Amino acid sequence: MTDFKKIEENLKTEAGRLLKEGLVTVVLSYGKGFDENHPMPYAAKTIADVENIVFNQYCNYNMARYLVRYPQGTKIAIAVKAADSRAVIQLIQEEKVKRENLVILGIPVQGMKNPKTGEVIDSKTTCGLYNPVLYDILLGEEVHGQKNALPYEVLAEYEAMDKDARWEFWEKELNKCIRCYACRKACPMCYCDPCFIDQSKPKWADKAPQSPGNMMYHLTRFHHLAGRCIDCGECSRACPVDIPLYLFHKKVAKECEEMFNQKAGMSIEDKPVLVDFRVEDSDKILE
Amino acid sequence: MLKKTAIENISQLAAVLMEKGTLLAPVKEVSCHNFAEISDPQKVDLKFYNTLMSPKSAFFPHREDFVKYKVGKPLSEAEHTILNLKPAFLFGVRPCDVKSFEIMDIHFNAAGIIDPYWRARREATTIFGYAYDINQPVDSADFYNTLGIYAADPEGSDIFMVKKDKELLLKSITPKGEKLLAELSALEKASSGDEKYYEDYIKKGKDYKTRFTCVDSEVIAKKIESIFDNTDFWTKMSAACLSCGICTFSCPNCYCFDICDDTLFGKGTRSRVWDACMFTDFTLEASGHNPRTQVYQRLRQKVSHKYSYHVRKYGVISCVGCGRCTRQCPVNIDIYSIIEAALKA
Amino acid sequence: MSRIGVFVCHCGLNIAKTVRVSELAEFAATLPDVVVAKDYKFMCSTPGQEMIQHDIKQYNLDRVIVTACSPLMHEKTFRKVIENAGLNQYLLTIVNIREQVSWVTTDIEEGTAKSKALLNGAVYRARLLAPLTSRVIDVNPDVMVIGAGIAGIQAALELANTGKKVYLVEKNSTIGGHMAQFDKTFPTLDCSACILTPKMDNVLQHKNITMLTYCEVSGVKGYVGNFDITIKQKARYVDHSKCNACLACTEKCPGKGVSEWDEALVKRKSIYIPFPQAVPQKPIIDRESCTFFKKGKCRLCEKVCEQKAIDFEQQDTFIDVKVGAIIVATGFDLMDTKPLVQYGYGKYPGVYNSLEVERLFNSAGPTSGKVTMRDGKEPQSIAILHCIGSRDKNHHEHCSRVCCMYSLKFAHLFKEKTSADVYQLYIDMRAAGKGYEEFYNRLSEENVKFIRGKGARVTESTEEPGRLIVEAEDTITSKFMKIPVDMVVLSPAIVPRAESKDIGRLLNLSTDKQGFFMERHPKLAPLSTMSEGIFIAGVCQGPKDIPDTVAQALGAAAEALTIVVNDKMELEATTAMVNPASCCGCQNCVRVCPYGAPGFNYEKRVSEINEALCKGCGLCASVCPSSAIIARHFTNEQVLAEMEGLMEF
Amino acid sequence: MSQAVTPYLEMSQAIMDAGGEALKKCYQCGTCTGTCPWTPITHFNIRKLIRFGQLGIDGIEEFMWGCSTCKYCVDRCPRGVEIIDVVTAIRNVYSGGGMLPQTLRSFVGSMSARGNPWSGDQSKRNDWAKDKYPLFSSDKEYLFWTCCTVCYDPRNVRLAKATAEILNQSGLSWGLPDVEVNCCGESLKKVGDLELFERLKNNNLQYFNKKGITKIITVSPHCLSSFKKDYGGDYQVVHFSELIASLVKEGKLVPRKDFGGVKVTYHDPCYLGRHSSVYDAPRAIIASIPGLEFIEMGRNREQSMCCGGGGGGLWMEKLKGERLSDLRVEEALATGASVLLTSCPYCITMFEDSIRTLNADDKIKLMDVSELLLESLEINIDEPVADTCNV
Amino acid sequence: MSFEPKILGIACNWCTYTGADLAGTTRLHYPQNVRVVRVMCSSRINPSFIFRAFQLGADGVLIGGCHPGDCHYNTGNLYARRRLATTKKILEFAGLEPGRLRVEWISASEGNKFAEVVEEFTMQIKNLGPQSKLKIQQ
Repeated sequence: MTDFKKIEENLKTEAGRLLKEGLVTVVLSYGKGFDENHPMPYAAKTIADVENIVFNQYCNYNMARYLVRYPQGTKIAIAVKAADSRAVIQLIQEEKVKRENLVILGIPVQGMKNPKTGEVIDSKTTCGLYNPVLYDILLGEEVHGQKNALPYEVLAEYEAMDKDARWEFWEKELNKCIRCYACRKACPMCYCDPCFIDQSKPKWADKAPQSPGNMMYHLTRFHHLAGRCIDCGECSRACPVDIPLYLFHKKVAKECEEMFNQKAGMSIEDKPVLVDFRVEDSDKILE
Repeated sequence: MLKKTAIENISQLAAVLMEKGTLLAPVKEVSCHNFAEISDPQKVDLKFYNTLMSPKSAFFPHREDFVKYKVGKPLSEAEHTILNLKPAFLFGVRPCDVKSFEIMDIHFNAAGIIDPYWRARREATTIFGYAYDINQPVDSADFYNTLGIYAADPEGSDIFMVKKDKELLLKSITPKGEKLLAELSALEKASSGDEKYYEDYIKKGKDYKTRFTCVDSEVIAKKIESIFDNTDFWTKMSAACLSCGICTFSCPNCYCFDICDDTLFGKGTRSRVWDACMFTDFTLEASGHNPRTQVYQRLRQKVSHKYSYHVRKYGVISCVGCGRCTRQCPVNIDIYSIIEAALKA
Repeated sequence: MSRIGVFVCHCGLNIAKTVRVSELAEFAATLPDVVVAKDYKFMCSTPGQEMIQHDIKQYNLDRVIVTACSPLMHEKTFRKVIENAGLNQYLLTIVNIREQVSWVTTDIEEGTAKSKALLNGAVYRARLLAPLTSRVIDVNPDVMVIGAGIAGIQAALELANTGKKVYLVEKNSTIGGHMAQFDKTFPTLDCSACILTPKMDNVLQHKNITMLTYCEVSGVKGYVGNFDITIKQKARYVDHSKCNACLACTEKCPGKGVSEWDEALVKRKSIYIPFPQAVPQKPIIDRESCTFFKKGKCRLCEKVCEQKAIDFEQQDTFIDVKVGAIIVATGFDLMDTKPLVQYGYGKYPGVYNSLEVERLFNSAGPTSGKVTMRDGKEPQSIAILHCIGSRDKNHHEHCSRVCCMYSLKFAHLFKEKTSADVYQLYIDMRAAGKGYEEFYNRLSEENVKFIRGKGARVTESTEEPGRLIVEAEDTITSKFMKIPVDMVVLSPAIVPRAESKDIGRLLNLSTDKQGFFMERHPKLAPLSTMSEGIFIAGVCQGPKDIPDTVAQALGAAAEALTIVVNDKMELEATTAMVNPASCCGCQNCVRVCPYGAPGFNYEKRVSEINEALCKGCGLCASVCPSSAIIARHFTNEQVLAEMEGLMEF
Repeated sequence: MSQAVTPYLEMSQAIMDAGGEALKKCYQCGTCTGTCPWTPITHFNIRKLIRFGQLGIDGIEEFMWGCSTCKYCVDRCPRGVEIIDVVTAIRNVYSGGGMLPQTLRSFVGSMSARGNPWSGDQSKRNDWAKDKYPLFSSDKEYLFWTCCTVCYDPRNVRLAKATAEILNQSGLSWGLPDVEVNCCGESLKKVGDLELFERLKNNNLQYFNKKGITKIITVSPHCLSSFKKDYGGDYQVVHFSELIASLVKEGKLVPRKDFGGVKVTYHDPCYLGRHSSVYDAPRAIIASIPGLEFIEMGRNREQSMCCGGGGGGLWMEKLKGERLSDLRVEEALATGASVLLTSCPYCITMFEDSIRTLNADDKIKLMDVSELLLESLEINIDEPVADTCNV
Repeated sequence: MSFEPKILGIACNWCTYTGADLAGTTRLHYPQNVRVVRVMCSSRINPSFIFRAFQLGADGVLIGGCHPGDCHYNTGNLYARRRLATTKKILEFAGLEPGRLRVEWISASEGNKFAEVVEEFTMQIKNLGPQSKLKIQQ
């Protein structure tokens, strides 16, 4: 099992060193919240800030979300768990950040928990990897020999549903949406500002939380994240009304992997699948 | 007047209220409670700490239609929406939330700026306040004590309810409540023991402590005003903020809205829809200029509005310490901590 | 609020037979913003056109909807009509109720109902249309041709003859390209030099051609009609304006370099012209082998030069030119066969590649046209191995197309010049050109041995040193053969010039898997590229023989001419643009555009579209997640509105 | 009798279904036949095998056993045909119904009954070790996978001991597999018994999973290739020589004994070389040993010749004059080397045979690279070793 | 009254729209349920157009583009193929009948194919019945 205290220490040591040596100007990691069960995303900018860094099983935040907030060229150190590292890779692919401006602090971890339910969420809402895909410094022992959590296993139940039942399920879930947009705001890949749904020309949908607008917002967002979602589960965790958005994102990710033979955020050499094509793509994917 | 009913018979009370009008009460959703219009009395569920969304939507719905019109047709043909309301019962509102209605009245129901929709709803509604269960632990996010509100404050309710073991005691507070309570024959008469229990409960409510820091509204208003330009402070406070709209949407005191026109197949509707000062496009001007593009500016606006500008303009803090924004925040931003930090800044 | 006029055409009975046109006009009149709706027998007739123009004025219309035949038929006609009445042509909407309604149904109810829906969609869309203006740009009349092989020479001459000024850029010190290395050309066996050198001379003499040899394109800016090119003139160390080509320098030069022209079979001087017929006939100094550059003294050439043309201080210089169109004809290289160790190229002196053999046959070549090998002997038996590195997953998948034929040519020349036995080891014999099959037939009669099987390995005989053994299976008899020969000729894969990658990058040309330049359309636009105003010709587009190369060169010249023949050029009006306030900087548009129209402004962190490059397909608008791209005339609002109108009834 | 044949496309389809999909890509250029080491000495014609397979022509069974899966043709094939897969599939489709050659029957039988090709008692798999070396447990880093051939074949047992002893010296943390494992099944797969192969594979994988194996060292290049390409488990696998070469480079193992100028040559096993692209590691070990004069044979590295032991060849009888190992030993002799080195137990077996039948025992000695290294490390494997490979 | 579906067609200008015209020129008769929007290239189709079409009450959406390799803009339809395939998977997982969205490559010379596809697709949508899931209830 992951030694959270050890990682926290390493995180502090490395953050302190990087800031002290002037290698980075900000360290994106996790900090104290109003109590222990409520840590916060944290941006340490001075050596004094390092003291506030924490790491525990509730540090679900995908810090890659904050990368685009800093001006281009800012030297940033970022703490990443497995899925988070994929987000960083995806952002590098999309040229939102440059590899050379990042010091990636990898956190291999097992046993992250949902703070609301206390449930372990390694595979259910996140991508099922334990070790970061890309890092410069590893802050703990890589997790090996553990049964790989299968990220798409949770889908079976929904795939097996009759389409009408599935529609009913999603209609009910998506109609809960209050359009607070926490999902897109928590998502490291949703960096559009403005989001299409905020546009008035064209106005894609109503602003009120009603079925048509909710559907347009979510279905389009699923498409915008197709082949880009790195399955960190942050959208679902952020959702105040507990819409299982992760299920839909997982499904789309799975389909994209099957159709285009590429998994999001695994290599900085890749190109996002929906702004790419292969002549030999099969027409079968349209059936 | 004090009456009572067994909590397990609450659906009977609900059924009676439904006969009299519209009943809004907490119902259980997948992982939370929310106020909803009741169609099945069995659904009323009082086993909640507090609702996810505040009860403000009872008077200020997320979307309020004003005008219906046809594209290409003269304005004179447009129809204004007129509310024809039945009596309504807002059942099971926590004291801090009850307090919020009073603050919201400033904006919608005060002389000079009366919103007919708010007023109509407010007048048609009888409020059943409901004391927090003082035998259960307080949620760590709550801080209504800081705003001078207590767990069992009957003030503002028409009828105030406290829980006594497996029973619910209902006490009329206003004449409107008194009249209604008298009509509710399904309820039992309370005993003198119940009376005492009720009185004690209200008293003990004062000792049921949430987080507390001494906030004088004038002091805090001034303080926040003075640190307006302390960008470092606000940047630090907002470093984690995602600028989503959860805090404002769930807040009982946020009242910002947008006016929207939606058309489909030539039929248009003009409506008022909740907006949130945390959204980037909240302050987007028609010219394309946006005075608040940064997260820190928006978070500063939210806090300043509640704790400073509102005090300056209306003499009262626009916050009741219900803890919703903190509880719901996906990154655990805590307005209480910000106020504490601001006082020290 | 707009003012829309709707004009419903009967098209005689073509439409009126299955659509109740008057009912349609009445229906139109009820739709929002429609101020006049009429039907008429033939809207495209002069009275019909005049009616529209009249009504535009009378009703002060600002949108016109013509409900008639397909827009592909009369959109241009009606655009002109409304333009002449003072309306912007893009404020016209055509509703296609003939090809897509009246002609495809027999039921007047259905036809009328569908027409109403289509018309309703048009009204919704028309209300949101915006006037558009095409931008007109000046066109530079000159053309640049990159590469002066047969393709480049032919294209340059053709353009120059029409009076256009041409810059012909060549990286070598002479023009002529590979064709100048050949002796004979298949299948007619006419002398390569005899047909090429006159053309080379024409280039030199032509007043409209500026020949830029020993030059490379180093920078390209601009777009169709207005390219700004920077050309690097590499230092020759000989001032060509002074040199009178007496070649006394070459005679005296002690330096020895490898002759690129003779495929390294022999040495040449360090100050040299590549071959006697080179154009220009002026030498250059090869810095690598020059004694002065290597050791710091010598300068013999300088001493003997009466013209004082030698200039050891010469530096690379840069020339800027402006042209309206570009033809790329950068040709090919042979693949390097050394890594294919099984064939022993570079290891056994008896193994040659095809260009080396071309030089052996050439009377101006290292052996003066005699077939003698590196050891000076005449081969008694020769094996020609086809498909070396071509049609091969491990190297190049494409067929190099000319190897079968030049291998046959070699066999013929070997037979003519030696008494050797000649074996052809082939997989498939491809002789599909004019006169090619006949040539193949002729070679069979010349007693060349054809072995159907790919050469597997070349080894040295253990018994007879210097003798080579070719191992292969004759797949017809299933026999494994060991063929003792003196000489092995490899026919290696033809690949794009190594430098073509850089050219491609400079000009924004895409390449196929093998690195050959991609044409805009494989059938219908084989010489155009995705970059407007840039054309390709010859082997840089794919392996081909001389006739095809020349044909392409002529085609590319004609294509270039269609641009530079006009002094003005109208750009597409229905282009896309970026609303910078909405751009999220994801660069999706930059990634997908086949024309390179969107570019990323790194300073502002937003995309910008160069409208001169945009073709208006709208792909960028659909991949833009924040709806920041406006595809003019097909904007999101316009399409959504039309859809809404179509679905209302 | 009519010479006409009819294409039998169902058979062709069956081959493709059995994994020989690549068959259809072949354009019959003959590069494979021209490259195949067997072509000059036998009637085996790999191109024809593919051709017969493409059309499902009868008679294919007659020459399907000729291939030793040396992969030379695959590397050269211009169409990228995975020829070994085709051969395997053809064998799989046709070897049912008594088509299996007699010599291979006992091989397959032993695999099926005892889980190893040498009819060895499964419980005695680790007997050679005499409890001197630990079994794998979760605290160990590496599983040291001993090939069945080094466990049971008396000549190759020496290899097991040499490698184990070197590992002991290396300071690595390693252990042997339990006796419940079975043969990796590589040769069995190539012989075409895909069903039995799956069984063996799953049994081994189960063991790996149960033990939480993450790193494996193999003695035999055949096991290496099988674990890498056919198993697809979540572990790293290296050949003994790769690991040892890096330890030698890091100075953790220092060869001491000087051989005083003895001439050696090295034969690249197909499964280490072409199949796994390991060419430099064994040469690096050889280069580290003092006092050796290393001579390359003409055909080396990517172009090395096959010993004939792969693809089930080890268990098949070949006539004199049709043995690749004889040719290879002659090639080694021609270099003037007195030691022929290799790094595969199959090659060892094949060459020992050839050296004996060519009566070359006095001219050349056959050694595994590990044996020579062990000698140079000046370590004695105490007991005398049986010098026979008869089982 | 039998169910007459409303089908939204989106056709690229160069191939499918021209092919549809050809169907008319050759007087091929087919059902009148498809109403076509003309765009320049199938790649112009934003997935949200399709979601919107269903919200507007389309019972089916038929998209036509050039055959892969024949795109007037060279590669537009290859991008479209990926994007539309993904759109379809999304609709399917949401619970909409996948048969309601169809993408066909129809060249300018395939008037008969256009007619056949419309005929077939209209039948298919009739069998599926009215689309009420995404349709906005007024």
